[in-house]
Amino acid sequence: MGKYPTEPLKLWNKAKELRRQFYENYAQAHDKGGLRYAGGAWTFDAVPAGLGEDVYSLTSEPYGASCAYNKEFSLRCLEAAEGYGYARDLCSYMRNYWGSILINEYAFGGPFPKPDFIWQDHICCSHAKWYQTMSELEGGIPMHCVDIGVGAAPPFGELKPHKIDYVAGQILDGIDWMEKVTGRTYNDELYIEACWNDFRSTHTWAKVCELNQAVPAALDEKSLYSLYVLATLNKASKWCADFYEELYDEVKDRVSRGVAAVTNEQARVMSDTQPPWAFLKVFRYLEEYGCVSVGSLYTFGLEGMWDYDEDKGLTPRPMPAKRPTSREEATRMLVDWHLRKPEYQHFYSPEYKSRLMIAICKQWKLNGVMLHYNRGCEGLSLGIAENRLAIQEAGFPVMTFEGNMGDEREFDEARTMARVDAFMETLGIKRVGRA
Amino acid sequence: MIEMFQEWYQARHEYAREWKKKNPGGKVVGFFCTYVPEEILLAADILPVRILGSHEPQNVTEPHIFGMYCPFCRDCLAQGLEGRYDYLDGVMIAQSCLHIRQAFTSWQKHVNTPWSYYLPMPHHVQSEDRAVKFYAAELNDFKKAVEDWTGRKIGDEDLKRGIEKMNKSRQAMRDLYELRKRPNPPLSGLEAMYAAVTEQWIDKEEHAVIVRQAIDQELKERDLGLGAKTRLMLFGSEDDDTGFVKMVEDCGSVIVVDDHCTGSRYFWNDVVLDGDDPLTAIARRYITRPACPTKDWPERRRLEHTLKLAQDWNAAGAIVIQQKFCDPHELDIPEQRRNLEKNGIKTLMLELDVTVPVGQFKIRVEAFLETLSEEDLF
Amino acid sequence: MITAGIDIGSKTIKIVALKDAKEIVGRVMILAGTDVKESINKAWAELEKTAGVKPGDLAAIVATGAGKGDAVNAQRTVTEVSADAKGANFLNPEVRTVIDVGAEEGRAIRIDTAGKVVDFAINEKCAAGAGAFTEAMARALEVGVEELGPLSLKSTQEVAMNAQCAVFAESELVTLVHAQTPKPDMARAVHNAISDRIVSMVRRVGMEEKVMLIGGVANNVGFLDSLQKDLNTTVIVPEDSESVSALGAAVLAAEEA
Amino acid sequence: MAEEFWRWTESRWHDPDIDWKKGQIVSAGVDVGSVSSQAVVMVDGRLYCYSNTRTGSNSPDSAVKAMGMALEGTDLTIDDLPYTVGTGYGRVNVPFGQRAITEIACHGRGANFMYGPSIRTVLDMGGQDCKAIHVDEKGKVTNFLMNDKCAAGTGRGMEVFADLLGVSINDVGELSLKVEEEPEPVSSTCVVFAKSEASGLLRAGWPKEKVLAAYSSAMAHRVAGLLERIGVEPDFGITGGIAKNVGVVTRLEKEIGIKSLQSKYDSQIAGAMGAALFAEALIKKGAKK
Repeated sequence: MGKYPTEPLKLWNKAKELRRQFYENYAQAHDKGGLRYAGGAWTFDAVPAGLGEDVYSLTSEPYGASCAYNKEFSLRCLEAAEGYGYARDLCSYMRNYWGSILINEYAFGGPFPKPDFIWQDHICCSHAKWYQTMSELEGGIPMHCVDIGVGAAPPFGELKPHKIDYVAGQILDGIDWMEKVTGRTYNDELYIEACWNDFRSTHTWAKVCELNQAVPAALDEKSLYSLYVLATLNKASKWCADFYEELYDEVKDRVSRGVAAVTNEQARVMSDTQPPWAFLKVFRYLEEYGCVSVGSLYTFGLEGMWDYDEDKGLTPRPMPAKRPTSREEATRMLVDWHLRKPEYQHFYSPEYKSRLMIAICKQWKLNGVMLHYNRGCEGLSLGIAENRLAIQEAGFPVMTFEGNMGDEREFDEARTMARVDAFMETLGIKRVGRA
Repeated sequence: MIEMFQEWYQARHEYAREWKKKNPGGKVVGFFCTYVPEEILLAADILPVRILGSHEPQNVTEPHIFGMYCPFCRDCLAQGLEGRYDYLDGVMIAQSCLHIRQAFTSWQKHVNTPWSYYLPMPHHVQSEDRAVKFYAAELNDFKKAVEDWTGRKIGDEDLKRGIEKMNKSRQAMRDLYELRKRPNPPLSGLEAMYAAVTEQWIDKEEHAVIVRQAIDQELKERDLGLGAKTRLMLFGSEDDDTGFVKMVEDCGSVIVVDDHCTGSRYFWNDVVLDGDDPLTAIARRYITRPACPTKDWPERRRLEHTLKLAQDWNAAGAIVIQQKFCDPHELDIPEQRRNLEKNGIKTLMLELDVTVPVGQFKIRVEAFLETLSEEDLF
Repeated sequence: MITAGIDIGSKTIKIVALKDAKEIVGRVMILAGTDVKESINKAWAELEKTAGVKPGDLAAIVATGAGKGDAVNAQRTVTEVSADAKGANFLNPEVRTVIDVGAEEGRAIRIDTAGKVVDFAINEKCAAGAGAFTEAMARALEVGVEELGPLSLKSTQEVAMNAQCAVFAESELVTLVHAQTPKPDMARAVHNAISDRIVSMVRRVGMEEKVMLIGGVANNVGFLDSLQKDLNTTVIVPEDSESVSALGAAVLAAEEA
Repeated sequence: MAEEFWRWTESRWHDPDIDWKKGQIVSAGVDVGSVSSQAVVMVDGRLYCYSNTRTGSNSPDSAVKAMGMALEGTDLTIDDLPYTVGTGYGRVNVPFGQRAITEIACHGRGANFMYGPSIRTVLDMGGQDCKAIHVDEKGKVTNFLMNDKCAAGTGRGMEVFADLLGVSINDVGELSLKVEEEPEPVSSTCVVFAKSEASGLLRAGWPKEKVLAAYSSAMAHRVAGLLERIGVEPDFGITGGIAKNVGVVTRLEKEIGIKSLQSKYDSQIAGAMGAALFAEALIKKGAKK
């Protein structure tokens, strides 16, 4: 028996089921006369929702991660992409995804289900090119992509009207475009509802993560991965928003009863960027030191909406005061809401990300930070070396380990574990063994 | 006078320091990407200077930029950390790829250049009017920032002056490149590279004057016997590696045209004023210029542009320069190569680092030229 | 009270025996055969023979090195990082930066007055920043590894080498060979290349004087010269620089006991 | 100095039935590579003599040494050679050479002679690089691809392993096939790290043949990747030292699903042979010293 009581998450199986359902719905959409579209985890998925309730998506990043999780399948995908001429150092989600098309195998069985259209957004150099290439590989699929790289949001920058206009304008163009390529008439009611679900999902996810400030932590990052993924799949869906509200209640209850994720918790760290999916055992290994990774800006901020303030630090962003009533209003609210996403700010300066990360170090009571120098994602590894310096300056020890979220060939397990040992020694943490 | 460009290339920092002596109170701004609207800097009588690397091994950037980013951005940052650009009054970037952005943000933090500006250049350039409208508004904010910094108003007349300077310089370079279409090019690819790269940090008028003189006099009847060499195109990532270009030409080729951001992509199109206010006209020029791959979507419009260059300049083959880890070009090159090969233009891909492994590259280039050569050894 | 530290590396096994955490009373270094267990026993026997110290006499044993798990008689194991730090601190308490360049791994470690690790960096999956690199280069130049250092001191001109990969750097070297480049200049280029890799790591942890270089490559005067030029400071090289990790383990053992 | 297992034995050969004085055209080629050097002399397009030697740290000497060794026991001297083509890393400093041509072209031409005009894809696995070459029916190169970044999958890698395991480089191939079942390939692509990975496997009690098998299949897999990038058109043949390594070759053939052509000639002299054949063509066109 460890220091703290622990128990499995009750909603665990439901989360798994929702995920399975999502990938199955996409694959089977056509059988029921529905539509399929492809887009990234960061895209405005509320928008295609206006085409009807039988429109299903395949979000590329979590799909790439699903491929990566299966080493044998992933290797065949990666080599197929390389064989087609694409460099080994490109986004590894993207290479898994392309490879899955090239070998025409869906990670969940059967041939790769071709989408009817592509709805994507663009902030890192690969986002739009990912689908430009995918469209080519599938022999030409209509594509619309929204550029969201308009500069930092408050408190780091000012969201001037022309910035909102630019992004909103592209979305409104996209809606007209969608009607053309699908031949369906667009339903603003469904769109407004989906926007509201998006606000609910991303607002509630932040509240769930906030609960993890408790000692002992109610959730470890490994679990957070399996939960935040639902928002990366379909944050604008009712099922996602509802699930997060259910989840909030269960985690709140765990906290009140002092239920721990890691029964021997004696040290707390956070990671950064996507983990090497084929090697989540790194987090299990931490448990031998009674060390829990309570999350990261990545798990908190990719699908969670926060406000940041020098004194108050990070707080979940409150829900908008009122529902939008028109397509235009909904669009502007959606754009304003998302451009403030914590995971977007570092694209304009590592300084902003460092401030958010240091806030986490303090509020979530961390002993140190483990940065994953992720060769698989140049978007989220952007400025990570400067983050390391800033966090150290703020007085928190930092360890880095190189790896790749989706290409296991670039992860050295033995050497990484040796690094963890050395880091734990520097933190003065003795091995307690897993209880 | 064509050797002037090489002198400028080798003495880039001395030139800027001299310029400041000659222009008391004049400001020099270093910029990181060719999407920076120099017209506005020129309107404020600022000397824009493109920040480039020195192609020397270094050990100062490891703490600041993770090794998976391109050697070019690390080489650029190294110049700042080693104090070689200590004469800069300001430094700025126009949003393009993530790699060079890190050189800029680390420079902001660790190199004490007094003034800096991050200009959000849009990516969705194919949305034309949306992007133009957005960029024009950003340019207006940028203009204000420059005014506040210099304490000097920038009027439409000033902007028009900046536009004219840039357009004249661009026209001169395009005319120089025209000469390379000749069956017997009057200048080598190396000389052309010196001219093209220096345009990015020499006073535009001064540079244009020399280019004009070269065209009208020295190059008029010049014969370097380049007619017999294999004509090559150079395209891909940023490349100002003159040692590399010399090696390629010494192997028995002549580079007649290029498509990269230290070459033709920089001066390919002009700002066209008709009707538009100056800022909108400037915005439109950068939105519609030959795009960096990171902005070339949803359509691949670069394919046609690159192919046309190769055909108009009658290149027998193309050397693809892939800056190591340069994702934008890694996302572009496979299709570019397929398209060129499909049209009968053979390609050789080389991966550039800060310094090039001469031996390993020489053998590839020579073998490539052998496959292009007509000599029958059989 | 006598304690010992044993460092089980991929190439060699070292043991250092320490009296009252003060005085080194025994030091052993043997080549590791393919049978580690056997090699370890040989090392202990060697210690008994040369220093008259039996494992039984020891108050505590701490093991480090890649094969530390094989040291059955050790009370605990520590990583090379902590061992290096302690060992360097024992030899010279003023040392704040430790550089350890072994056959396949290079490390930079910043330590405090007590020899506690403040920050560390280890070279990633590439051998260009490690000793194996010099071995490959020496073979390409047809000189012994031990000659490489002195040779490079005779260099008269700088030659840039883009060493991304140990074996590829070797063919770059071959190119230089065919370009009739003088051997001393090539040797210098090799050492500059590794030095750049190592110094990058040192800058990452932040260099603080004094600096100590340990590990197999520490005996390479050519590398030392390049390193000192790049860091632009004098670098301390202790005698028996290869057994500093074992020494550190012995010190830690004394702190335990 | 301890025995160097990686150091393969130098060799020479000449055809006693040929009298070069009676021949129309005597042509010569020297391939000064990064690790080995070969010299070939042909008489009227027939192989007259050759040598296979180690490259020293001075390439002119290596070229002279190789040709000298090839001519041993013949009454032909270097000065008698009417025209010589140099190839390989040291192609430009062959003291007695008149022309330099890349090893890519020479291996293409040599393979065409060795394996016959049906060959379309040549794989040259040299000391430090690995080339996949497409050739037409005359042996002219139409396309080629070389390994970059990392040297895994080259001859040097295998030498490092022979050294580590204390097995002669000539026997590693055979030995690697003496395993009941194929082990997991070594994961590291870097020769140096593959080496330390291998030491680990040895410590874990793996027999030498199993370790070799693990490395050979990793090597074969990498090379197969290179071949797939350019595409393998049959017929397919291998030149260079590794062609003699049955361990790598059989695994490679299995990976790409194509058998490689066999030849009575020493696969390592393909480059020098191609050079000699080019020399012959040039002589026919009137080329002189």
